Amino acid sequence: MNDASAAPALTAQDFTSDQDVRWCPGCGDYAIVKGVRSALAEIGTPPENVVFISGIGCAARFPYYMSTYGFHTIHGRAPAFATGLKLANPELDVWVVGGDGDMLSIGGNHTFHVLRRNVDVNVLLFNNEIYGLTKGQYSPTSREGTRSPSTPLGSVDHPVAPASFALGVGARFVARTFDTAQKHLPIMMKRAQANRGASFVEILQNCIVYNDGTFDDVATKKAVDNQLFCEAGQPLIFGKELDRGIRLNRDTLDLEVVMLGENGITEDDILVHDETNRTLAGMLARLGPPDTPMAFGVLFADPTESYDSAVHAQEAAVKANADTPDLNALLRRGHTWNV
Amino acid sequence: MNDASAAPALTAQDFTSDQDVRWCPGCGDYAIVKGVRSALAEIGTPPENVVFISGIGCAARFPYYMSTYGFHTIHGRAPAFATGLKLANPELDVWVVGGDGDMLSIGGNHTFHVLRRNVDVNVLLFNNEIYGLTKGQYSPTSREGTRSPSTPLGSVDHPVAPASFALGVGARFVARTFDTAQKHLPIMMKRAQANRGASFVEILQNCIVYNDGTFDDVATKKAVDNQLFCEAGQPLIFGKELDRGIRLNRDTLDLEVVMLGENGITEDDILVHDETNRTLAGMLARLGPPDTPMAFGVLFADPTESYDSAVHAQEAAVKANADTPDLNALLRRGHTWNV
Amino acid sequence: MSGSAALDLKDVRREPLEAVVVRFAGDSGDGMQLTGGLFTEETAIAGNDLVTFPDFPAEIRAPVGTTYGVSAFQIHFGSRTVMTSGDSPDVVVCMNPAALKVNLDDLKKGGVVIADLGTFTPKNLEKAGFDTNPLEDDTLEPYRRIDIDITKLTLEAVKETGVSKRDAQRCKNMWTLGLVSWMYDRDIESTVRWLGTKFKKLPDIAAANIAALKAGHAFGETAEMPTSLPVFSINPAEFVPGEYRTATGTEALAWGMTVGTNLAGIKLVMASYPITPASSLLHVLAGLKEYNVTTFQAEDEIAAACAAIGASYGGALGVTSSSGPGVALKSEALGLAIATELPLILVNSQRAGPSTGMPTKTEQSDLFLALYGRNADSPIVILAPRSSADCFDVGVEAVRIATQFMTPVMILSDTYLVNAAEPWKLPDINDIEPFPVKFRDDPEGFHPFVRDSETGARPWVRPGTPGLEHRIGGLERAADSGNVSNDPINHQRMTDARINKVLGVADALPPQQIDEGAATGRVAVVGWGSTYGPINRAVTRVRDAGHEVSQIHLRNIWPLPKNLGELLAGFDQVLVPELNAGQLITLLRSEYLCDAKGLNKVVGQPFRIAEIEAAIHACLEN
Amino acid sequence: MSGSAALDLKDVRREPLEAVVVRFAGDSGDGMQLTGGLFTEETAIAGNDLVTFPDFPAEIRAPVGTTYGVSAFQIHFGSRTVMTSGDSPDVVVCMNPAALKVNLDDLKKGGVVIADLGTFTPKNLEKAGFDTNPLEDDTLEPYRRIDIDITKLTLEAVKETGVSKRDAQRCKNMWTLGLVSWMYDRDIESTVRWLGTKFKKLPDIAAANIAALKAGHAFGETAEMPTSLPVFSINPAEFVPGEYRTATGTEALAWGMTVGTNLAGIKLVMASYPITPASSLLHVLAGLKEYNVTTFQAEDEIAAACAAIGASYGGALGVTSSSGPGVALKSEALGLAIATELPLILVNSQRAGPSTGMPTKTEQSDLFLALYGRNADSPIVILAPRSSADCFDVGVEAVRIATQFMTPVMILSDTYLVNAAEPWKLPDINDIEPFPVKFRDDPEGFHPFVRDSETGARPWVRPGTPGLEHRIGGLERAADSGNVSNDPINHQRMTDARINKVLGVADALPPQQIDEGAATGRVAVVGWGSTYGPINRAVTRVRDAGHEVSQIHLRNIWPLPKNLGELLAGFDQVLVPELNAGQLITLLRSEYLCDAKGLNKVVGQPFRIAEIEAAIHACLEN
Ligand SMILES: Cc1ncc(C[n+]2csc(CCOP(=O)(O)OP(=O)(O)O)c2C)c(N)n1
Ligand SMILES: Cc1ncc(C[n+]2csc(CCOP(=O)(O)OP(=O)(O)O)c2C)c(N)n1
Ligand code: SF4
Ligand code: SF4
Ligand SMILES: [Mg+2]
Ligand SMILES: [Mg+2]
Repeated sequence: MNDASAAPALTAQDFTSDQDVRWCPGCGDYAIVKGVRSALAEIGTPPENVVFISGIGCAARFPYYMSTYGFHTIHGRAPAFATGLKLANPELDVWVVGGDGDMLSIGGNHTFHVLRRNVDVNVLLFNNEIYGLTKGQYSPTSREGTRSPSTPLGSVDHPVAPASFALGVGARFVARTFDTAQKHLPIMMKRAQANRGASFVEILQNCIVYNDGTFDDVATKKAVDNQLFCEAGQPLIFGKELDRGIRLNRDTLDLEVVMLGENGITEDDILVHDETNRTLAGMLARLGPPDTPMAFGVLFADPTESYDSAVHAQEAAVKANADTPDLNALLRRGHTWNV
Repeated sequence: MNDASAAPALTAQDFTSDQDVRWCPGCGDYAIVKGVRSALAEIGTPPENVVFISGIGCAARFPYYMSTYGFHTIHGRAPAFATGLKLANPELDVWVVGGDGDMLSIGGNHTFHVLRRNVDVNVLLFNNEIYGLTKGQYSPTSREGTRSPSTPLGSVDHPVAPASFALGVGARFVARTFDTAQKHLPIMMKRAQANRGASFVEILQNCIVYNDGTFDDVATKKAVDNQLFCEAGQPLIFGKELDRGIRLNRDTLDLEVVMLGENGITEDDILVHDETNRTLAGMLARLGPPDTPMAFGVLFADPTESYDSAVHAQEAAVKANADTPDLNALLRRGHTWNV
Repeated sequence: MSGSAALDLKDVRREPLEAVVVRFAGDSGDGMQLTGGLFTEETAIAGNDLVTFPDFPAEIRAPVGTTYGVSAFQIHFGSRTVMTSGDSPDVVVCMNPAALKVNLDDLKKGGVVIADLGTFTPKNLEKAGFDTNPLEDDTLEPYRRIDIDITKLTLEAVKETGVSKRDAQRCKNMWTLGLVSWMYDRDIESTVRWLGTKFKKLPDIAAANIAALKAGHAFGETAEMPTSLPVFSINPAEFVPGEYRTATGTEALAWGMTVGTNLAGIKLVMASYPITPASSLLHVLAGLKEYNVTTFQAEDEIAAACAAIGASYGGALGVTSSSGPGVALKSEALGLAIATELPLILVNSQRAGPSTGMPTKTEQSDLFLALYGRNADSPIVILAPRSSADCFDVGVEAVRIATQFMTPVMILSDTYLVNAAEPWKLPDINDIEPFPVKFRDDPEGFHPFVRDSETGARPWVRPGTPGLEHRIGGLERAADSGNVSNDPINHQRMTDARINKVLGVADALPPQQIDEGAATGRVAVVGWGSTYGPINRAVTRVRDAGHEVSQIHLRNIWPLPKNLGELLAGFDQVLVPELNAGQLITLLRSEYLCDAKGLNKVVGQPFRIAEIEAAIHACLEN
Repeated sequence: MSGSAALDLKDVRREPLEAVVVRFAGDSGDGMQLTGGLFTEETAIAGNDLVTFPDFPAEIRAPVGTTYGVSAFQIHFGSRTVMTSGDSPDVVVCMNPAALKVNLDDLKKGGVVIADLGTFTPKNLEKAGFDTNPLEDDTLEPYRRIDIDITKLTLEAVKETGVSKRDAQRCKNMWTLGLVSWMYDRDIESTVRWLGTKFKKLPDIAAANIAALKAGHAFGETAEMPTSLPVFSINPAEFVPGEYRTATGTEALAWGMTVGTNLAGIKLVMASYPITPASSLLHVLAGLKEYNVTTFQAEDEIAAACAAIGASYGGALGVTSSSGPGVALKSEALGLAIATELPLILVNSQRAGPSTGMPTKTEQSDLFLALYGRNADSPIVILAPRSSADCFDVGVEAVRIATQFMTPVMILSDTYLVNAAEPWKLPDINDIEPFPVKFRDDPEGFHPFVRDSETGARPWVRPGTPGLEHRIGGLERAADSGNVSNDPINHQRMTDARINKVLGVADALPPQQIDEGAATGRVAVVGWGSTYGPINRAVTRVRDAGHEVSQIHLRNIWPLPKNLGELLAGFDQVLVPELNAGQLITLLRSEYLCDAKGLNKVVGQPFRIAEIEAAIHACLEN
């Protein structure tokens, strides 16, 4: 399907549709669509073999802006449509896009099951910690105390961390990046796409209208001291000066920040990132300000056969063993008699 | 509400309704209902203040057999009904009962959100790894390869571990027990009931008709070598001879089984259970045969204010600051004029 | 003591019958469904026409001996055409007191009760809720009773095979089958063969079952027979020559849709979530992988519907299936299929409601839901099979309509059709004209919402087709490009186009036939779906009595056949029997302003012929 | 240059008008909704009757200058009763070329266009899709045009306040408001006060806005005024004396339900999930905690419905609310409320569909969904408010019916009612008879499904009540104990009881009134919901022209008023205008076999009076 070598090189423009982009000026979604287009150009799957499936929300408008096949479905159910599509045609490169409300509120169950089943799709969750399209109500990822039209005195429920959720339900590929990370985001896209099975990528996204600046402490240039970029096999070091690291506190079973060079701490004390370790991934997913940096990168990747490929393998085995299917024989299975 | 000292002592009989129990002979649900009744008698909340809310399934027939208030609702939605009930009346002692299909397949999202919000209800998930009531199709907890009417050649999707799920979505109380554990199960019920906030208890349950013996290796008398009963502050020791323990492998960040006395291993090497440690809870939730025992007990308990109590506190504060509500004034908020 | 020995005696004193209704009833663990199934097989081989109807308890396996644990299987068979599973049984076999308790009221006065004496213990009587032993008081006075200690006789019969007592007792149903087979002069050879195959790996169990079967048969044949045991002969029915089988509605529908997608040249992707009584469709299709059928058990009904739509978007035919509450859950997704104009089949196996209702009982009460159960003006095609054999044709037809008109189609089956079985003359698939799907692949002048001038269908494009990349969705689409449009006129145009496309399906349909009787007359009895059998029998009887009554039975609920209004106008009165509170009648009244009268029954059970007959007579007296 | 200075000049050459329609249109960021709201306030104070209708773009904040980013606010006001937001505007204020592009077609021929010259730059013209500048070609020939460089004049006016250029430009809308206020002789004092309060913490912003407002006003007043600027005077309308306010339908409905639950003596628990245009009900109720209102934003619509039912089970009144696809999702849960006979209110703010459709546009197409959108026979009560003020009464009424009959009630609102505002004479709550809920607390003879002989309602029991512990659920319930029952006769009895209970609500309703005209005549125009205004105006006009036409407007969709059939029979023809493809008409035809004709419009916008007038005339010509 994907013989990039033979085809002429693709550009981001080849993935850009002719539709006016209708997000608010300054919305983080602009950066994301840019990053995804350029990643797709690099990946090189021909546009006709790429499908974007989305639910409803600002984020979910995404397919309209891609010149691939696209299906803007209903609120929260995109993973289910994507699963059906993969069962019909396993060859397609299927991407699922939605917001935090779409994928974790109404659609939480489908996100859960597409990850658990390990269907070979790439799930991009644009987390702006708010309902954008419906004008600013709080979402399941909004911080406690969020004042919104539906919580005028502040929300009282505890937010869910998308990456922890994904790990809990059994996802085998979990990554995190943010809208303006124009170098990092395409890399995450490529990793997600390369993973056979369900890939879950949380993308922190600024909603300039209803939740401006929520991620200022982790997802801007200035926030570098709060950004831990995790790379497989590399020590978990961060900070503008690369002078901080993550150490495992063996008593509390918790990750803690240490300063390299202080109290005799050297790189040897620093945890090395192991993408295949679910326990480590769980701890990384929970990191965040004020005490710790936020972790970006592939937090977890432990691939195994995808659901759709297993289904098709089972069917292929049956077909290999069966006679040429004869419809008259189908009806005549079991006992028949003649009059 | 719960002044047990003044009331006459309650017995399990006081929690038994007059309805014929309609589970299959030998079903694990019989043991569960017995254990729950005796726990309730010990807890001592008067039956009129106890409500059982269930979805649909064999497990979900539970309320009919309790002489408390009961609401047998629709498939998968019991947590949502329970949330509404707690908002209407926070004084009630509300229990939510359902099977693995009810709570993790169709109802996964509501289980997710009732736990995330930390609504003060006790969620009992009867996990028999099968759809009982609809005659034996595989469920999201069925093991890979399960042959069932809908998967005649064996299922190919990966099961979810209910306790991992609960931890991932942010539950603050997660416990595990099994149907025939007639001592342990009531203790778990009491712990769950005492926790203010959402309590999640997975109860392994044998479906004698459609999935007989799935838990034979962990949930029978003979299985004692595979049972790790976790108690806060106690070392994680198990086995008929109490000669095995759980140690943290600090390199792989994994739990491993060690033999006390072998290779110089003493109790000091054994991990001590800390109910408040989410990382440990995550590792315990994942334990299971063949290489490790299955963990039972309160895996995680880190209480905080419940959703319903926070909602009611917010309302009480408004009411305390407001004048006596006057309906005419309500209509006349803002600008009015006289003609 | 072989089957053929029995045959020698057969002419002696058998009472000839035209048709008979037998019900086997026992505890869930007594194997009544199996017994019924094997008797059906013997009866089919004997050349009778037949209809069967199993009645499962709501509980999986209720405590032994309880009334709610009783499982029953009814078979109606005869030498004439049999259209229903029978109003009330002529014979009830009761394997325990609970079975007697539950089934006695249905038995015809003067009918035969066969009761297993051995189970009428004080404990069992109490469980069944009998104060006194009905075999010892006058309870059975109005009936012909045959008390046999089947338990004891079975244990004796299988003693030699050396199986355990528990296994021996499990053979009671085969002993009973042997007896009933003797009563109706059935050949037990097919059953003997079946048992041999079934228990190939457990030869002693096979031997025990066969021994019991033969003992029951011999019990009738020999002098052990109580003098009151009635025996009958039923001549073979007249069948159109051909190859026959029995099939339930679910089997026939599964095969029909599979044949349909094969004739269309596409894959069938069935996504469903288990629910009684719809689950069996998923089970049957799960076994048809070699026919290009993929099945997917989704996390819920919504996901199932969405996955089916996703599959249709991918160029397969998405099929989804549910009952009652599960169908209600699919409403929103169905709206998207309507909006994006993708093919889809939704099989609704109706059951008694509202809400969870009575999940194992039959009802026809989702016609409103099918027609109107979505936000906004959301037309779909609705088909209703009339019998289990008709399910096959409807299955093929639904595929044809869905793919050629790019529209969702709902099939209204019900608990009765799901479970009922009848002989079916097998079609030759080569006689069916294939209807291959033509996917659009030419980019020249392509617009995803420009319609076929004849069918009104938009083009079907498989993602993966170069040059046709486009976006669709649930926001209103511009009439050509499919791009999001809030243009007022466009919305009117698209609303009209959706409505007219579905109405246009009627142009491609044959006109509505009169199923029985003349094209005009005093009363037209208009029904739909699974009530065909009882209505047909009732109309036939009233016609035989010399009245001008006709039957019009609808398979096409929406769009309605174009000539229907005209047909109805030809009758003085229109009677609409339905297993609901009045749904088709509402549609007919509003469409044709015809003052139809309803005959409505909502008890979870099919119509009895007599009820419909009475209603027709009431009309005639008007 | 104060407001009162303007008043001095007012009599000079003002053209007297009975009523006028003004539309403010501009970019989403231009503050048109605010401008319209403040102008409404001034107009209410001036004593005119009025109806307003905001028209939001589908996008949150589309790129500046695009046509799909245009936001509009229309106000219809006059010295006579005003019933609609106006067929077509007499005046359109266009803050940029896109606003002109989108709105020009609606403007009356000869109407006034006020355009901000300063925004007609080549770039903006291109964004709006103009090839040439419409101010420079003959596009505006048929209209009276007033080109003013509002941008420039605003910048000048606020210069002295020293605000940034960006903030200065944001004052354009106030300048415009000042001008239009002058044109219609409105006092700007209330706006000045509002700006002072609103920007209390930003005094320079307040000063700038006020300066712009006054400058716009003075522009009219002084010699700077272009000679073509028309000015008008509109006398106060006649109002019944009393205290008035303006309210949107959502506000009135929220208050109505809150008053209702307070009169019932119970808590209101509102559980919802955001969706356009329903969300605002959640927002309003979230601010009413001191009135014993709890709100809950659930994870989805299903959970919202279930939580509301759970609250009702707990002894509060559960309310849930949604639109289109979200209402469809609640179908299954609604079935459970019907089965368990618990009170519930479901507010459906209808929008254009099917599927996601056009979320910000109005439509009346969920009547079928309300009536029939559930599995099995599942009756509920359906009410439809006719105006924003009527929403209050319907809110109270819905609480009364739900709690006294133990039934779900669906309220059919729509996008128009949600957003439209009109003056409302405030009732005195003390005039409304309270209807306190009597919870059952006596264990003596208690059975959860034994009904009240008058209402047919079962008892409402609060969990926590000693001695009344019982279990309910969605499986069919025995007619007394509520225990699970598969008994056939019981199912019929319960089905009938559910249907009859809901039908019985009609006994407690006042008979249907003729809203306009005589009780018999040539044409009855039968409508429901938000179309009341345009139908009323159309009927009045045709009556004024001397024809026998009457208006019958339904608030009770189900059960229908008992006298409706009789009323309809009094007319030669029945015309049913609906913003759907024909839904109420289907009900009326099937109920009364009345050959009603539909006037159907599905464009996402309210009826124009003229459309209905034309349809009535067409009937009269028959
Ligand atoms: C069934 C249904 N329920 C509700 C809505 C309304 N709705 C549209 S988008 C949305 C949530 C948007 O939030 P999110 O998914 O976080 O996306 P964002 O707009 O923030 O990108 C909601 C509630 C809908 N369209 N359909
Ligand atoms: C909406 C809906 N979908 C499906 C069903 C059918 N159904 C009833 S119970 C059940 C699953 C039962 O499995 P589980 O929850 O594990 O309970 P168990 O019977 O094993 O105790 C299903 C699919 C239903 N009643 N309602
Ligand atoms: S509302 Fe927020 S998320 Fe939506 S387009 Fe605007 S800025 Fe982006
Ligand atoms: S089917 Fe299984 S879970 Fe259900 S009652 Fe029977 S044994 Fe228990
Ligand atoms: Mg969001
Ligand atoms: Mg289960």
